[in-house]
Amino acid sequence: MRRYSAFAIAREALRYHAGWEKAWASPEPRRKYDVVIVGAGGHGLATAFYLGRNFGITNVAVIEKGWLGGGNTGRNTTIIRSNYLQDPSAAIYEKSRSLYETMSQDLNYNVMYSPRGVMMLAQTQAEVRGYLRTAQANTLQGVTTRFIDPPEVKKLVPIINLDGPRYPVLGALWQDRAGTARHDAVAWGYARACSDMGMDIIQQCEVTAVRREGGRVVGVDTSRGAIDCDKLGIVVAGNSGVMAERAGFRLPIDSVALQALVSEPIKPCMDVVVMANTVHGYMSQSDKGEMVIGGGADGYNNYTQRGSFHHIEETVRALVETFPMVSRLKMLRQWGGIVDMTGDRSPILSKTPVEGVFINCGWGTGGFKATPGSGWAMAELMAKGHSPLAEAYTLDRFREGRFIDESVAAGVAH
Amino acid sequence: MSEAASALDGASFEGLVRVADAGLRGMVTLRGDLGADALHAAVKQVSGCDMPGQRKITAAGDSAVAWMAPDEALLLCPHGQADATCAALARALDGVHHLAVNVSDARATFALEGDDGALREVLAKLAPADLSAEAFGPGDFRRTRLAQVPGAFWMPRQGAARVICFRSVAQYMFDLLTTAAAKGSGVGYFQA
Amino acid sequence: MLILHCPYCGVMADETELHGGGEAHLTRHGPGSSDEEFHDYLFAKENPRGVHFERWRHVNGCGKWFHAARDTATLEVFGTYSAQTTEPPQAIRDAITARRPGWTWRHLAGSAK
Amino acid sequence: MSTRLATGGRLIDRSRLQSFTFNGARMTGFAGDTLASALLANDRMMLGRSFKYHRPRGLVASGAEEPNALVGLGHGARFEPNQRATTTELFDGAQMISQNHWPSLEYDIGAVNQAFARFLPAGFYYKMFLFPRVFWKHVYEPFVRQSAGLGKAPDAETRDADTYEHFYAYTDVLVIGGGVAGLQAALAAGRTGARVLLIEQTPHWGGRAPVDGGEVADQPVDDFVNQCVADLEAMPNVTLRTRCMGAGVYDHGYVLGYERISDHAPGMDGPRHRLWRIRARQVVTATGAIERPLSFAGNDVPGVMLASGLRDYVVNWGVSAGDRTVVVTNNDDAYRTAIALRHAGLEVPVILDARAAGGGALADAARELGIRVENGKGIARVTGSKRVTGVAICAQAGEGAVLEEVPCDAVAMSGGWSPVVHLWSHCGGKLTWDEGSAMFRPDADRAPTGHDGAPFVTACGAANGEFDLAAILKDAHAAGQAAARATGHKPGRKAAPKAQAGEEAPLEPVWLMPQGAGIKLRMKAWLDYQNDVKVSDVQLAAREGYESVEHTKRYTTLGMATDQGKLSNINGLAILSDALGQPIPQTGTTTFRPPYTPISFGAIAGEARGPLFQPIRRTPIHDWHEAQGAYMEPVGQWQRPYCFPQPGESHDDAVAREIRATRDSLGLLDASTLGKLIVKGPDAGRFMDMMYTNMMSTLAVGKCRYGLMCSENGFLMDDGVVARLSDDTWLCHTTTGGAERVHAHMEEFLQTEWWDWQVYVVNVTEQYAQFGVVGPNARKVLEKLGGVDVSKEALAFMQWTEGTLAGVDSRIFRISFSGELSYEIAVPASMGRAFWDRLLTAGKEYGVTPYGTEALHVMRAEKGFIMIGDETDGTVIPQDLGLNWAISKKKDDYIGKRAQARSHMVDPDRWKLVGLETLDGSVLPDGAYAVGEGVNANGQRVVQGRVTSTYHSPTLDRGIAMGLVLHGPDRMGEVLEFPRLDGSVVQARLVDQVWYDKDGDKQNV
Repeated sequence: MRRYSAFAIAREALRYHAGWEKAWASPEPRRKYDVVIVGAGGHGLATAFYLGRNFGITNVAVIEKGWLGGGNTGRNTTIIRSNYLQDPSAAIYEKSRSLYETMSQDLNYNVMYSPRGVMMLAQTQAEVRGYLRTAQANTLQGVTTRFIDPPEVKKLVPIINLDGPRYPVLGALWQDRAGTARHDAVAWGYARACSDMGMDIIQQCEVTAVRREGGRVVGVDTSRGAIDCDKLGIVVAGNSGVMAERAGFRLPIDSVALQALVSEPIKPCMDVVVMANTVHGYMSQSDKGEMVIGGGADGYNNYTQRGSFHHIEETVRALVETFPMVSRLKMLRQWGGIVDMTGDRSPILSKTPVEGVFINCGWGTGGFKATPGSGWAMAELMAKGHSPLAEAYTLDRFREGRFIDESVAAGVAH
Repeated sequence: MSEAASALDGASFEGLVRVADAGLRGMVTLRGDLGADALHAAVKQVSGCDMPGQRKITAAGDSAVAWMAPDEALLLCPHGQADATCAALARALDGVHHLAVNVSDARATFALEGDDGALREVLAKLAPADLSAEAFGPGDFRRTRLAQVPGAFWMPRQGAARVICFRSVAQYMFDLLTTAAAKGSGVGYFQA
Repeated sequence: MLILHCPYCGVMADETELHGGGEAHLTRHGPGSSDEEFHDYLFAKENPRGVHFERWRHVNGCGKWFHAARDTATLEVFGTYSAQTTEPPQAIRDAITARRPGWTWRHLAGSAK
Repeated sequence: MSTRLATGGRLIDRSRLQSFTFNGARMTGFAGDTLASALLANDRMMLGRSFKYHRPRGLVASGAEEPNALVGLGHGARFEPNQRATTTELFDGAQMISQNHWPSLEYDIGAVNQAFARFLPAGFYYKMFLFPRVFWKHVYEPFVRQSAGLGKAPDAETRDADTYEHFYAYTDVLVIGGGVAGLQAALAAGRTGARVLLIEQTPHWGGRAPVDGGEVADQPVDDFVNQCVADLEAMPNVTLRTRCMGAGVYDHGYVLGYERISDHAPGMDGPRHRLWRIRARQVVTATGAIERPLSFAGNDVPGVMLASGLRDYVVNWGVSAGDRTVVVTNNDDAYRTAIALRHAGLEVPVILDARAAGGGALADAARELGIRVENGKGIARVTGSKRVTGVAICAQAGEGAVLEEVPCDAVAMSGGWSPVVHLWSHCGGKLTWDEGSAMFRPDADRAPTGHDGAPFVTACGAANGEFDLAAILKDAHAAGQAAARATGHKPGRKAAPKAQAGEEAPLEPVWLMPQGAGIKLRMKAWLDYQNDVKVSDVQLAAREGYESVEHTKRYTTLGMATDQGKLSNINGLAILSDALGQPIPQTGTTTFRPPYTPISFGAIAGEARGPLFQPIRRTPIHDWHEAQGAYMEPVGQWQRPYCFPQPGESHDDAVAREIRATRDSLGLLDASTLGKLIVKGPDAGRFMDMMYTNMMSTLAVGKCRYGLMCSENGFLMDDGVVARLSDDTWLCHTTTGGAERVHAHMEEFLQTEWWDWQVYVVNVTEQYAQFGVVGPNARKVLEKLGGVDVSKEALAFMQWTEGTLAGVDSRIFRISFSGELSYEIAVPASMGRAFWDRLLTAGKEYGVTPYGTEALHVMRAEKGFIMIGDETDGTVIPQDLGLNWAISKKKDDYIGKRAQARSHMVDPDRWKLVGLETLDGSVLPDGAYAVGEGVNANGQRVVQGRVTSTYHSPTLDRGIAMGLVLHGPDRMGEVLEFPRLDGSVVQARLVDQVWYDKDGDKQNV
């Protein structure tokens, strides 16, 4: 793999960029792989990458129905944070966040990780107590957060309205090493690195069946022929239930549309990410200058990647109230993605009833920020059969009533 | 009880239409099978009104009965008569499974008066309902949402509407209605 | 932005008058049920890309729960009906069959009647 | 130079001068101008700078597709960045500034990027800025951000001076677009009697047709348009709306209309924008088409414009973009521009027609006017930087060898037309590639479908790929009739009006000019003007494996600018297809997403701002609280007093005073927010037993019982006092804000599970004002008010009674959440304030003290009572809180019982509730955790408990707390360590959580 650098660009510029090679290969599928990963989104590609990087398993195919990174990886609001309350959540999201810190160098692909800081506003007394609790928990979990007062909030976010007539800002939970990254680049960077390790990324190839013998997986049928494998990882957010059905088991998941939108670009006016959970809105400003805004999830099962407009409305009015100047900005584009919602809104990283089949799903609204951590844990789970980071996220926790519920911290939406 | 006060104590506003606190009104929620003869008879006896059909309101004198659901009606009467109405219903429905309760003070009522088209517009700014004359008119009753709160409305006649909502959000509703009726904000959609 | 016919008050209700309540026709399992049964009651929901039976409440309206048969991939609504049923009425199943021959849902199959 | 012509301009009123400023310079225009036409008339061609290279950018188009002419408009509380000059009407006093440059439009530091353009190809930032690591955040990113971003942000403290509103409209047929197609479709539909709403984004009817000319029904198209409008206005079932854009089409016939009511007259009464939420049974999109640019070197130099745009400026606004305009085209339509220019007395030195065979009748007409026409020729490059100075002509078939240089100051280009398919596509409508016209057009067989599964959108006219006037009208007529028919209306036999059809020679696709252009030319051939994406960038993306159209878009940013690729997308994907060696339809398009053009956040928020942002729920005492200067706290949508600080008092002081006054004498609490539900019926008893963990069916009439309610998952969701009113009637109190949730919970089970049970539930929360009369003197006050016997004998603890207290119908509950002698009194809400005043008057002699929620919380904590939301957080079951006494052992079932039998719920290692007593008397920090030994497998500190409530108790004058602790109740007396956020540690002993009056003597007096 030709390394990327400023010098490489300069060299190529002299010959009008005629010499750049493909970022990843597009090979024909082989008959057999040690591991097949279904889904070339961020999580699937990260799983493959860490299988190779951490465990030397490189006879891997990543099979994608559409285009790599074309699902939720390319549809989210790019926020990365790890200020979660529950231990299992904080562990995997913090692992993830720390991997983002060095991802550009690890992948030799600039994913533009921008640790600009994430702030979660406390706008009721209950929320203040909830975030103080989170701050306490984070300290013990090795996650650096702190609770800041309104003047500090205003200093960090000059455009905020601290004294809304409805919900004054009483403080905020602040994680200064949280931030954003360029979502597409994460998928592209992993894909390039996987391809470089000799893995096959097979796009436009749909897995139509999971072949089993004696309760164990032996391969998959695809739109481009049968492929054998010893282990199968299903990492297909938004389509998890359908794939699980093909593998012969069920998931405690509902698929719903989650929406986001951006404004037209303006000059920098907000350097940090702000989440306002009481009023249901969050916003950051991209490097292009767009205000990137997350909306709510629909309350019904939906596979259309189009959500209902009233969620956009609810989000926008929350933001106009919180940041009054956005009233005179304009919505440029809105879109939706399909997310997996589990019974406790936490993910599933688990073995399945089919031996050799592993499932990674249910990230709900928190998938992008988890990408490297999820891949890291999934790779370990698939390679070794267990992973401390994945330990709590088993399928059987719902049967036991052992939930990992993040919503308990004062109405936190992921 | 002369000290009894409605939530907004007679507030009013003139804009595209006149919006006013309609004061205290007696209201009784009646739960029961509205299809049953016993309820028809009891309602008629107590209010003088026929049991309204689906999404309808009937009136007689200063009483009215609104259809809320297949098993719920709202009886309207003078404020001081609500308890007596409850008691009368209890007598009339002795032995029939039902629930009648005074909810007069749980709600606020607003009166909208003025140009019929403008009045429909004010409501159509807030409620996801078809407010055209073909779809809604005197005798109809609609429970729906007005902006962010549940509410209901009906038209006693052309050019007049009543809106009810929960008492705690009376101020919010008044502000909504007066904002929707602000001068200069006419839409002109319902003018024929 | 869905619009669903409320079978109780007879209006085509805007989605903002409604509250979605997840899968319909669940069988409640209480004390005495197995872990498996109880788990399935609360969590093993159908989540098809296609025909789905679901519950809705006309919360900003008559307040009644009703059921809807809807396609989650096209959002087509095959019909709405009373919540006081343990399985979809024949008329609804026929309506689905007319539009989606060969549909299946749990033990129900459109063609195998 | 560009200038106002002496005559012409069908949309302007030359008698009404409008003055405005651009970057501080005073200028004038006419009523009817757009900002763009007025600027052009004042010789302002260059209006901004591009995103990446900061290249000079001038007007390209005359409508919604304009990518370059974005200005900052207005000032102060009405300043708005990124206003598209082509779609905003000029008004007197308009203030405009140009964007994305420093220090000025003419001299821009960022333009240095142009010099490095070769080093900044598509995706360059993915390949660099990698080392050193911290440089991205601190050096590179701030630079990238500052140089990007277009318009300046409104001032941080800006409060929008305008208002906005929403409007719901139901209609049978919605026609979007008021050109001839839309008008004809609306007529055809309207004549059937169907309800029709026709919306048009500009202030004018007729669209392009009056500019392009032609005859309909033997009259000039202008007259036809006027006749249509008059006919439509006469129909009572038709509503016409200009300045209202179809912004988005959503599922089930929901359409957003974006009406700009006063953008052309800022400050007038009423809302600035109105967002229409239209429920249409059928939608007809008559949204026209957009002309495509041609890709040749220097096609971004100010002065290079779309042929149609240039023509619009001349015909509509009497403005010429230049004295000498070279026309370059691959189709006949651009000849209309040449002819219009010539008619306006302007020079057209040459028409370069890339087609070897040239044009048809329009070409002949141009030649007859003496215009030189060159077939098979194109532009090798444009000369000039901030303004076109000339073009170099080459053969289209070659590699760009210059045949001739022609001086000019404007270039009119046309690469063919693309139907505006956005609204068709928003909700799932599919497209088909029309090879002949080289365009994607709606595939009528794959239309968006509605709630009934039937198609609900029809495209017509140019939006459907029809460009001939006669064909447009026929298509629109059919579309209008079909839409009306689909809504149950019967069309008559009237046919579409006849129009004169002109033969046009076929277009030839030209995706690159000349077709063999070398890399140096391709690096100067722009696709996306705003985002600086060139032909070479798309080719690079393809070469690097970004093969999907979505990859290429994201890698190059093609089509991601504020115009969302209206001009660039088709050209870009043609280049991509060519690079991949595949046909265009195989490459496909990116997804069309709403809105069609950007809409204001203000309009989306509508009226919901300030006091109307969200409903505020007020108790009957709310005004009194505010008048007392209460510090209010939102609890759900309710506002409750947190405390009543007196002058000079801190909140903590006030809380302490309120507690002492209550414990010593008499406190008053406005408890009206508590939920109240009546449950009645023959099966109410067994229903209550299912809803609550307690046995409620055995509660005696006249008595009260504290009850717990769980979710089916076993978690504690609500609590409150239940009173049995009569044999078949119970009154359930819920937490503040819990009434709706609990009511819904009950209705859900009654309607969907036990629908054969005879039970009715009614929410009577707001029927009553409810007050806590609390403290040793509580009984004395009630006795003073008189009317009801509230003695210990007549009304024992946990009983209720009713009567006329102080002349007011009252229900009196003898319950206590503070540990004091206490009554809760419910009176009709209309009498709430009057009764409250009576309590204040009667209580004066006892120093009656209203208290707020914080005093309430502290007093309940002193008594060891749990609080939903503090001790519970959605993961806590009653058993965790030592509330087994409130869980009936006799019942087979209640909601949550089965769940509580699951392995994790009966795990002996669940954390249990205890009191926590700091050794030093300090207050434990909110949310603090008790640490255990070592770390877990993920390196996290092991914890063994946490604080759930913690307060300073004024009664005990020390910190008191409750918490959930591993094996807590078995470890009484043990001391645990709770780290503070600052790293220090607080030690606390496990103790019983009842701190005050353990035996309950005070509440039982």
